[in-house]
Amino acid sequence: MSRTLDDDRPEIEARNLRILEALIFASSEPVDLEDVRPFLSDDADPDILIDRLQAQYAGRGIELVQRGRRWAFRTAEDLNFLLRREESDTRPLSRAALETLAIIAYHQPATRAEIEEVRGVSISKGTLDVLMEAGWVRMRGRRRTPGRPVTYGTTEGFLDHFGLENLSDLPGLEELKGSGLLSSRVPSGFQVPMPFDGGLRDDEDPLDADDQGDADPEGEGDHTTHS
Amino acid sequence: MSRTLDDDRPEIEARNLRILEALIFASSEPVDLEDVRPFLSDDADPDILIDRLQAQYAGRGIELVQRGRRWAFRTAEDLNFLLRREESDTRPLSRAALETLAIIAYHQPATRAEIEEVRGVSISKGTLDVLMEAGWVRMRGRRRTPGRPVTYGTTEGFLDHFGLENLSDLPGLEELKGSGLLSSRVPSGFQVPMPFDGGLRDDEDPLDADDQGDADPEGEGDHTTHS
Amino acid sequence: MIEHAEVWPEEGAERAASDAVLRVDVGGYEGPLDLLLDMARRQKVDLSRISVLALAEQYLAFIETIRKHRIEVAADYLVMAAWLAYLKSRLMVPQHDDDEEPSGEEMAALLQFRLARLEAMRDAASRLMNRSLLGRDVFARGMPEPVSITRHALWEADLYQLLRAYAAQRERGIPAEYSLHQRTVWGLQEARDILERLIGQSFEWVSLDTYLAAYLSRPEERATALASSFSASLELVRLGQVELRQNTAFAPLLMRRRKGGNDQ
Repeated sequence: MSRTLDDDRPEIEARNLRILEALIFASSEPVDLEDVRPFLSDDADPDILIDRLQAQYAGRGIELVQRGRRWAFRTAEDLNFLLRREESDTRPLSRAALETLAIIAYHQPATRAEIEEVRGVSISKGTLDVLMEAGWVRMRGRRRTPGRPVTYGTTEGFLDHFGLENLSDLPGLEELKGSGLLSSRVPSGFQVPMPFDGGLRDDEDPLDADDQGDADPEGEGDHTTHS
Repeated sequence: MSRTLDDDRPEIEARNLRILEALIFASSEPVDLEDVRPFLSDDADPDILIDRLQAQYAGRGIELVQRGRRWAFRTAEDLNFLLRREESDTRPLSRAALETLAIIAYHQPATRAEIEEVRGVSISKGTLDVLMEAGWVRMRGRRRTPGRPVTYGTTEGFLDHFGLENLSDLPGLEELKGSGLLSSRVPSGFQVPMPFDGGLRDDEDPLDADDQGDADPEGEGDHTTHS
Repeated sequence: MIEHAEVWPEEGAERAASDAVLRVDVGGYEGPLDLLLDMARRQKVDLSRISVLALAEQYLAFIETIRKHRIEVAADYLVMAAWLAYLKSRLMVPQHDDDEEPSGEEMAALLQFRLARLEAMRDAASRLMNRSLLGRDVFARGMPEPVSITRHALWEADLYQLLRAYAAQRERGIPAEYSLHQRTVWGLQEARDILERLIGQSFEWVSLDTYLAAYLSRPEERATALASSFSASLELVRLGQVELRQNTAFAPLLMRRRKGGNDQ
């Protein structure tokens, strides 16, 4: 009995690999291995399979890449000079949006006030809306401080767009941590927070199901952040 | 000089293959090899390359397939089931279907004309289809009368769904009156039939193996059940 | 860490003034921190080694120039100017150990930190944009194969609904038997005929109830008989054929034929 099982093993694994490959290949979005598991044989280990599949594609024109907890096929980075399309259908981001995105990425979870503190100017709700609409930024929760401000973080779509396996791949993250520039306020003798995209932190509350985010100060009559 | 060229050859071919692979992968429609040529090395033969690429993908979860003179990646045919998901949602049965089912349950074996006589209105083929699809109604046979209409009856699935051990559990006239479902003032001749769930009756012929059921009157020009 | 006495205070102020002539307002900057960062970069040294005092003086001079040109400056630029003026004074006045306020050096370090952090985030943003971006440098599958979802309906119905549907249909099929239920209504004409017949030629006062006794005993006729014959009696009074009399309220209504009134 166990003999037959052993004999079948390579065949079963080959089939699992084909299924994994087909499911990830069929989708243009990164695929969660949890969604693949029901299609694999019961004893299959998706993590081992994905490693094997990634090795099979190493060096090819398309590669299997990790994006957060998901996996996707993407054209190889070194072929970008061939494929590069300048007429991208997305409008270029404004400087304000780009900086806001960077601050959220490196400082997350970050409230609007914290973003404004780094930039030294107030940000309009529209800037955050652009980033959320692009699918790169999400509301994570609410900080457990007076006013319960919304905390922002990045999404898996952000990782996908910028070709990052996870947040620790953010360019220059190590140096920034070393220089203390990711700490929120205090210039010296501080702890260095890591960008954090896990579950809610101790000082974050979950959002309500119908949470509309921070009230837009521009929408409110007499409460303006700058003149 | 020519030596160096030969040495480079496998490398150049590998590169051409990577480019071809990436271009076909990223394209939003099947790729014409003529359009690929400018991206390949000058001496490359796209036909040879595409053969080689196809061979590399043979037996994988995705395959390189030809569509006319163009090429595309597709999920391997035997894995197409991965791309089909079945989802079910519960819906209440329409009144027409419920009434038709009730008549079939009590009056089986019943032809469509008999059902319509009780209902007082014609029933659409769709209603019977829904009941058959739900697994509650089946075609039993054909009545040995002119036109040889199909006779309908209920299934085991019907008993199962409605919590009946057998058809004789359906309440009779007195029970219907007793539960207030029938008014007590029904005329004396009023009968509730005893449902029949045995094999074929004397006046029923078996169905042919490929019996398609009654012709749909709506599909036929001048044959309508009511004016 | 901060060299107050360092080089180019005057030179910096001069340069800021000339810049102001060129670009007379702050419109190109995203706030005072952005302006300060731009000025700091012109010192062409590492941000951690810039002269904060020089920077403060440069900023103050710049804002002053702008205001001389009577150009509106947003409030936050002025807030920054006030803070920098305070910083400048703290940097130039020797510190007492017992001073509760933050020292000039601490304030300068804070400003340096904020400038360095803003620059770091700008740098991070451009490094992000220089990565191989999806849809620009790196591509997803161009022809994704969608998952087709087949939906089945799971029909819901219970036995009670089934039986109710059956009973309702069967009842609908029962031929209805109609028996016409006749309502008794006295028409006014009818009441008048009856009344005239009952009164006849009697000149005695007789109550209406007495005349109608035979009819009033039948409950289904009582109301209509009373109402119609009363109305009819009024009509007869109007025609001068009958006289009506009631002694007190709710007393029996008496009537008799009017003498000489019958012109028939």
